[in-house]
Amino acid sequence: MLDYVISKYNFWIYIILMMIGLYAMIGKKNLVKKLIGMNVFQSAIILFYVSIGVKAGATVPILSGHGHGHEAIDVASYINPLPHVLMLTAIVVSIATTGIALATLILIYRKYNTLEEDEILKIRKETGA
Amino acid sequence: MKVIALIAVIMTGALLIYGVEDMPGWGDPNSPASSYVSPQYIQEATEKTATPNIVTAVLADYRSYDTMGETVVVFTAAIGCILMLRKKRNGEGG
Amino acid sequence: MMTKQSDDVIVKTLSRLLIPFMQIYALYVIAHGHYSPGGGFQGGVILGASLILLVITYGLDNALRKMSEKLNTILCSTGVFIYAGIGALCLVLGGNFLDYAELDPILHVGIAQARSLGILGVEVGVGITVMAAMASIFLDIATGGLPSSKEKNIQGKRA
Amino acid sequence: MADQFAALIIVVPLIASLFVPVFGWWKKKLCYPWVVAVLVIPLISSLSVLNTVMTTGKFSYRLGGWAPPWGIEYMLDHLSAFVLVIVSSISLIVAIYSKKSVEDNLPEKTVPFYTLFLLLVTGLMGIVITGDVFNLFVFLEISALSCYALIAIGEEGAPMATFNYIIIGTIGACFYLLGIGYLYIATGSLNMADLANILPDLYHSKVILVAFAFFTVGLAIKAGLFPLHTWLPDAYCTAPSAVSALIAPLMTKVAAYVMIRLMFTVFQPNFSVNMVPVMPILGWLSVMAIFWGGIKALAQTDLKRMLVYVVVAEVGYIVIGVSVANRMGLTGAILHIMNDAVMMACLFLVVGAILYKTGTREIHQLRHLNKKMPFTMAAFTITALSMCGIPPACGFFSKWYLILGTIEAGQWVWAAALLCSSLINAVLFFRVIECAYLKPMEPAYALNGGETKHEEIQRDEAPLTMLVPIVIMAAGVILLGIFSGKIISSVIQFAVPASF
Amino acid sequence: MEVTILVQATDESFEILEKARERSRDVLDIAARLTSESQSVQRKRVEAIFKGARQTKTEITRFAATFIILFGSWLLLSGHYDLFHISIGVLCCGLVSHATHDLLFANPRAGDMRVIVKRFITYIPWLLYQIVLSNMHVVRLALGPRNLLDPKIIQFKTKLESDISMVTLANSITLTPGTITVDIRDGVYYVHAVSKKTAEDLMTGEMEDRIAHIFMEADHVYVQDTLDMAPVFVALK
Amino acid sequence: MIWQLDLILCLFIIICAIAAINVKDLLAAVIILGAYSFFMCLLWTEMGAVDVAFTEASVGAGVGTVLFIAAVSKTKRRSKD
Amino acid sequence: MDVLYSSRPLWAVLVSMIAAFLILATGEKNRNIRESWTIMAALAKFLIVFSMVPVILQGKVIEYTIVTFYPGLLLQFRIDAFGMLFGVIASSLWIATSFYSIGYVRGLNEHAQTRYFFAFAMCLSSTIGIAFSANLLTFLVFYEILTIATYPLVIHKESKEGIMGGRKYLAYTLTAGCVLLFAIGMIYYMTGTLDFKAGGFMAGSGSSTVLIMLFAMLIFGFGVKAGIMPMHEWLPTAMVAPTPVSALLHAVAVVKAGVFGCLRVILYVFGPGLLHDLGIWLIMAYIASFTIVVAGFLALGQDHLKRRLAFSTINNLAMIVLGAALLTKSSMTGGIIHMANHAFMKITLFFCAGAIHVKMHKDYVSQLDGLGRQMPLTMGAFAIGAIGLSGIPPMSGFISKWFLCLGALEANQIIFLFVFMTSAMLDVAFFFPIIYNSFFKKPMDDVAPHFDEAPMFMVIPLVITALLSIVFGIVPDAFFRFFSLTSLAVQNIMGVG
Repeated sequence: MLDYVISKYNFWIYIILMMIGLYAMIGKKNLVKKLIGMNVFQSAIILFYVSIGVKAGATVPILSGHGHGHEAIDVASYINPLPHVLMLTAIVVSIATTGIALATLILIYRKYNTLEEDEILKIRKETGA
Repeated sequence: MKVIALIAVIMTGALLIYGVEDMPGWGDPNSPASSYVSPQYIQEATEKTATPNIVTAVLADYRSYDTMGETVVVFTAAIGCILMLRKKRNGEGG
Repeated sequence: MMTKQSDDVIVKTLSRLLIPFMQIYALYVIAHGHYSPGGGFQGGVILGASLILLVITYGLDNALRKMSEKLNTILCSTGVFIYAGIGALCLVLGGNFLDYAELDPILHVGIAQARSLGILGVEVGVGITVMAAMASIFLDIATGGLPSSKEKNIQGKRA
Repeated sequence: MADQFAALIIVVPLIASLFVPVFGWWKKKLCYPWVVAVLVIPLISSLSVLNTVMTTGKFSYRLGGWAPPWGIEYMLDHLSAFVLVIVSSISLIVAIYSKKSVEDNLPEKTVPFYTLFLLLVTGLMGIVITGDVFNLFVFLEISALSCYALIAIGEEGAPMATFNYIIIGTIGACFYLLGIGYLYIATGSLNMADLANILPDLYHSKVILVAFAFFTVGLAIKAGLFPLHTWLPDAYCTAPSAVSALIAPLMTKVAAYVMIRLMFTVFQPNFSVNMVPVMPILGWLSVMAIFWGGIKALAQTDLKRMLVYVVVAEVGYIVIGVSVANRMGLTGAILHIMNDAVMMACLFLVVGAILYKTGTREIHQLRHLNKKMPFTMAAFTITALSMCGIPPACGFFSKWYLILGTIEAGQWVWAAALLCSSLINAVLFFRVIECAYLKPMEPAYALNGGETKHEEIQRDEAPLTMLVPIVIMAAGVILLGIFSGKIISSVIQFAVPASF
Repeated sequence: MEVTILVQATDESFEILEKARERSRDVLDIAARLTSESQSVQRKRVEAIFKGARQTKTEITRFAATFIILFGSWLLLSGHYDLFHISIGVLCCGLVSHATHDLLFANPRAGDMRVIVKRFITYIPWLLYQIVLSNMHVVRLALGPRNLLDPKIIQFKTKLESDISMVTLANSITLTPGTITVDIRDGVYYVHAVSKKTAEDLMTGEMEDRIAHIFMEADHVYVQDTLDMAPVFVALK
Repeated sequence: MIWQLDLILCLFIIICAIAAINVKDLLAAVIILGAYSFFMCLLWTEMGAVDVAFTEASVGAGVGTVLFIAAVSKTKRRSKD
Repeated sequence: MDVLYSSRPLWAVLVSMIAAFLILATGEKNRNIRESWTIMAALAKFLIVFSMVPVILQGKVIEYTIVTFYPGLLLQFRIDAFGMLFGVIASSLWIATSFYSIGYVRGLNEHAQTRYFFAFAMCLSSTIGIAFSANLLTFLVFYEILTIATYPLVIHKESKEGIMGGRKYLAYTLTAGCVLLFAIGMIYYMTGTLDFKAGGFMAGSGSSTVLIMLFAMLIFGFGVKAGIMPMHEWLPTAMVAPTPVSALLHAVAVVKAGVFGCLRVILYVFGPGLLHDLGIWLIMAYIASFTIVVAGFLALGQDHLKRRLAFSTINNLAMIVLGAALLTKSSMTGGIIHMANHAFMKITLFFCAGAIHVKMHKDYVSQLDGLGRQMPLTMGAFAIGAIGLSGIPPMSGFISKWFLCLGALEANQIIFLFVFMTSAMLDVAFFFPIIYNSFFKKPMDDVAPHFDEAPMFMVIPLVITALLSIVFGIVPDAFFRFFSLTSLAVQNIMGVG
C-alpha cells in the first residue's frame, strides 16, 4: 500500500493542488481569490500533464549534435515531448483567461466598488439589478 | 457555498484518485503515452524539420495548428481587454 | 499606481539598462527555439515584459511615445497574420494549410530546411503577437483603460 | 481543390478578423461590410464541404500535411459538416443584423467588437471541424474568451455575470482538459479517429471511466445542462443583443455537438450507453433542466430573461435526445441542434429589435407591437409556435423524433417532460403574443356593438438590416420544418452512428 | 627653450586650472543643489531622453555603441556561428538597438566610455575588498557583544549627478554587508546602517568619491583629471 | 531525479498554494502565487520539461504576477477571506 | 384497391393557404380584393375537392406523398371515401361561410378583418389537410395547425372573455396535441407504421393494457376537439367568438376534425374487430351516451342562444362517436352520415343566430319572442335546422338518427336506443320553444313587427344550407354524394373487419 502511494506521489500532489484550486474557485468569496484558485487549478493540471511525459532515465527532448546525426536515435533516452507541447498551449490559455478575468474584475470594481461576492450580491439586490 | 465547494472538491478528488489506480507507473517508459505516438516524434522530427528541439518541432510544425490557436487565444485576450476596458485616450483610439 | 513614472532612481536606471538586454535575450530565445528551450511564446512574453517594465518605470505617457496603442494593436494582429499568412501561403502554393514543406519552391533549401524556416517564421509571428498582447493587456488592466488624467479624477471622486 | 474548402472555413474568418483592427485604424465604417462579406465565404465553404460529404462520404483534412495521429486533422463527416453549415449561416445572419445594434450601443467599440465577433465564429467553427481532442480544447477556449469579453460589455450586471461565467467556464474547460489528459495517459493518442480505434480494448480501465466522467461534466458545464447552468441565464441575458443572438443559439449547441461527438465517435455507443451509467443521469438531469427552465421562464417578466431560461430548457431537449441513445432520439437531438439554433437566433434577434425600437423588454409593455412592428412580431409568432411544437414549423419535427426516441427507450417520464415542456412553452409564448397582439387591459368587450374606436398606431418597424435577418430566420423556421424530411434522409441519418 | 616655454605655459595653465576649479566648484554646487532640489529637473531630463532631442551625431554613436554591446551579448548567448544565425543576430541587435539606444546611454553627460569601463573594472576589486572587510566586521558584530549593534538610518546628500552613478553607489552600499540603501530621494541617500562603524565608513565618502571618479562626475572630475594629467605634463617637462 | 529535492519542492508548492488562497492581503497572496509558479517551474525543470518550465517562469511567475499586481493595485488590497 | 397518384390533394390544401397569404398581403385597405381572394379560394378548393369525388366513388384512392423521413414515417395524403366525405363537407360549407362572413363582419364593422380572413383560410386549409391525411403523423401535423389557426378566431374580439376563452381553448387543445404526439409516437414504435387502414392496423401489436391506454389517449386527444364530455368545457366558452367562427368551429372545421379524428382512430387505427376484442367499445359508447344526455340537459338550461347551440353540438357529436363506437354497419353509417347532416343543419342554426345578432343585437333565447315575423327567412331556416336536428322527417337528421337507432338494435344494446330517443326528446325540448316563441309570441317591446331581414350576404347562405338539409333528408345522395361516400367507407371498414 505504502509502495503504491509513494510510487505515484506526483499524482497525489497534483490532485491535492487541484482540490485546493477548485475549492478556492468555488468556495472563496473574494473574486481575486477565485482567480488565484483558478491559476492554481490550471497549473495543477499542467503538472499532471508534465508527469505524463516523464520517462525514467530520459533527458530533455532536445537532440544534441544539430540533428544531423545519422545514427539511430534512442527513443528511450528522450522524454515524451507531446505533453510539453500541449502544456505550452495550456499555459498560454491560462494566462489569457487570467487577463480577461482581471479586466472583468476591474469593470466589476468600477461598478460596485468592492470585490467581495456577497457584498456585490447585496448591492445588486438593493438596486434590483 | 463553502459546504458546496467542499462537497464538489471531495467528489472530484475521489474521482481522480479512483482513476489514478489504473494509471501506468510514473516514468514508465512503456506506458502508452510514451510508446505510442511520441517515439516517432523523437525519431523523425529532427530529421524532417531540421530542428533539434523536438518540442519546438512538434509545437510549430506537427501541431502548428494548435499553436496557431494558442496565438489566436492571446490575440483574443488582448482584443477582449481592449473591448472591455479601453476608452478613447486623448485622440488616440485602439 | 503602476503606470505613473517611478520616482525611484535605482529602479529607473536599472530598468533602463536592463531593457535592451531583456529584449535581445527575448529575440535570442525566439531565434534559437530550434536548438534550446524557448520559442516564440517565451520570447514574446519576455519582450512583453520589457515593455511592461518600461511602462512601470517611465510611466505610461513616455512608454506610449515609444509604442503607441494603435501600433500595439496592429502588431498584435500582424503577428497572428504572419502565422496564418504562412499557413495560407502554403495553401496557395498547393499544399495543405500550414504545410511548410510547400514553401520549398520559394525558398530552395530542401524540405527539412524549409520546414525549419517555416517554424522560425511562425515563431516570429507568435512572438510579435504575444509581446503586443501582453503589453496591451497590462496597459488596459493597469490603467483601467482610461487616460491617466481621467483615471485620477475618478479615483478622486471615489475618495 | 474541393477539400481545401475545409481549410477556408477557419482561415478566412481568422485572417479577416486580423484585418478589422487595421480597418478600424483607417475607417471604422468599413468593419461592418467587411465582416458580412467575409462571413459569406465560410458559409459557401461549409456548404461545399457538406456537399462533398454527401456525395463522397466523410473525409479528413491533414493540417501541415502530417499523418493523423501525429499531426492534426479536420474530421469532416455528416455531423460536423451539418453543424458547420448551421454555425456559419447563423453567424452570417447575426452579423448582418448586428449593424444597428452595435452602432447604437457600442459606438466606440465597433472595431474590437467585430474582431471578437469573427474570432468567436472562428472558435465555434474550429470546435466543430477539428478531429483532434486537444485542438478542440484550444478552439473551445478561443470561443470562450471572445464570448467572455463580448458578454462583459453588456448592460448593468454584465461584468459580474461574465466573471461567474469565466470561473465556471474555466472549470468546465479544465475538466475537459483533464479528460484529455486521462485519455492520453491511457492511450497515447489525441486524434479522435485514432482514439476510437484504440479505446475499445481499454474500456474496462478506470482511467477511461474517469476521463469519460470529466468529459461529460466539463461539456455539461459548457452546454449549460441543469445543475451546472447557473452561469448561463445572467450571462446571456446581460449580453448586448447582437452578442446574445450569436451565443444563445450557438454556444450551447456546439457544446452539445461536442458531447455527441465524444460520446458516439470517440467512445463507442457501446461504452457510453452500456458500460457507464451516464445516460440515465444525463436524461434525468435534462428532465429537470426542462422543468426548471420552464418554470423559471414562467416567473420572468423580462422577455429576454424568459428566453434565456428557455435556452436552459432547450439544452435539456438535446441532451435527452443524446441520452436515450437510439436512432430516433439522436436524430431528434441533431435535428434539434439545428432547429433550436434557428429558433433561438430568431427569438433573440426579435428581442434585440424590440429593444432597439422600443427600449424595453418587459413583456407587459409590448402592447400594440403587432401594429408597430408587424413583421418582427410575425416572425416572433412563427418561432413561438415552433417552440410550442406546432407543425409545420421545425420545432415540431425535432420534438417528434425526440419523443419517438424516448418511447423507444421506454423512458415515459422523459417523454412526459418533453410534452409538458411544449405546454409550458405554449403558456410562455402565448402570454407574450397576447400582450403584443391583443388589448387585454381594455374593459370587457360590449356584446352589442362592434368596436369602432381605433387608436392610430404608427408603424415603426425595425431597420432593414435587422428586419431582413429576422425574416430570413422566421422563414427558415418554416422551411426547415417543411424540409426536415429531406435533411434527415440526406444528412442526419448518416450522422447517427451506424450501430444504432 | 621650447621646453621652458612649455613649462611656463603649463604652470600658467595650472594656475588657470586652479582658478577654474574653484569657480566651477561653486557653479557646480549650485547646479547640484538645483538638480537635487527640484524633481522636475530630473523629470525633464528623462523626458528629454524620450523626446530624442539630441543631435544626430550622438544618436549614431549611441546606436553604434548599443549595437556593439548587444551584439556581443548575442554572440555570447547564441553559440551558433553560421552565417544564418549571425545575420539573424545582426538583424535582432539592429532592431533592439534602434528601439532602445536612448535607454542604454541615456545620460547626456556620459563621458568617454573607454575610461569609464577601465575605471569600473579597477573599481571592482576595491569593492570586493570592502565587502570582505565589512563582512568580517559584521561577523564580529554578530558574534560579539550586543551593544555594538546600533542600527539606524543615516542620510547624506550626494554630489553625484547622473543616475547611473547614483545607482552604482546605491548598489555598492547595498552590496557591502551592514548597510542597505533604503531610498534615494532628491539626491539624498537614506541608508540603513547596522552599526556605528559601518555608518562612519560610509560617511567618509570614499566610496562616493571613487564612483564619481569612475563616471567622471562632480568637481571630482576636474580635480582627479588634473591629477591624472599631471604626470604627463611632468614627464613632458 | 532526486527524490529529496522533489519532496521539498512539492512541499513548498503545496504550502504556497494553501498560503496563496488563505492570505488576507491580496498583494501578498499574489506574490505567493508567483512563488508558487516559480517552485512549480523548478519542479518541471526537474522533470525534464524545460520548455514548459521556461514558459511558466516567464508567464506564471512573470507576466501573470504583474497582471495580478496591476489589477490588485487598481482595486482593493484587502480580502475578507 | 387502385391507387391514383395525383398532386390534387396537395393543391386542395394549398389553395386556401395561398389565399391566406394573399389576404394578408392585400390587407385592410382593399377590402373587396381581399374578400374576392376568399371567395375565389373557396370556390377553387371546392372544385378541386369535388373533382376527385367520382374517382373515389369508383373505389380508388388518391395518394400524394409530400416527404418521407424514415420508412413508415412520412407526410402523405391519401383520400379514401371517409376522408372525401369530410373534405366535401368542409369545402362546400366554406363557400357558404365565406359569403356569410363577409356579410357578418361588414355588418358589424369588425376590427382586424384581415387577420380574421387569414385565420379562416388557414383553418380550412388544415381541415382539408386533416381530411386527406394518409397517416396519423400527417393528421397530427394538420391537426396542430388547425389548433393554432383557430386561436385568432376564438380570441377575435380581444375582450377579456375572449382572451380567457382563447386561453382555455389553447390549454385544452395543446394538451390534447401533446397527448396525441405521445400516443402516435407509441404507435409508431409498436407497429412501425402510421398509415390509416380501413379496419385498423393495431391488432396484435401489443398487450391489451397498452392498447387500451393508447386508445384512451387518442380518444382524449381527439375528443377534446370533439367536445366529448369531460373535455368539452372550452367549447361553450369559445362562444364569445364571432358567429361565423362559431359556425366554422362547430359545424365545419374544428369539432368535426375532432370527431373525424375519433372516427379515424376507432375505425381506421384500431378497427372494429380489435375494439370489440378489447371490449372498450362499450365503455366508449357509455361515455358518448353520457355526453349525449348530459349535454342535452345542460342545453336546456342555457339562455344564451349560441351557448345552447354549443351544447347541442356536443350532444350531436357524441352521437356520431356513439354511432362509431357501436361498431355495427348501420350505426357506423348513421354516425358518418350524421357528420354531414349535422354540419349542414348546425351551420344553418349558427348562421341564423349570427343574423339575429347582426340585425337585432339579440343573443338570448328569451329575447327572441316574435322575431319570426321580422325575420321570416332567418327564423324559417332556423326552424328547419332545429327540426332536422330533432330527427323529424323529412329533414336529413332523420336519416342519420334512423341508422343510429338501427345500429343500436343491431348491437343488441337497447339502452342506446333509449339514449337516442332521449336525445331526440331533449332536442325537441330545447329547440321548439324558440321556434314557437319567435313565430307565435308577441315581441316583448310592442313595436309592430315588420319585415327586416339581415343583409343578403348572410341570408342567402343560411337559406341555402337550410334547403340543403331538407334535400339531403329526401335524397341523401344528392349533389355531394354523401350517402354513397358513407356506404363506401363503411363497406371498406366492414369488409376488412
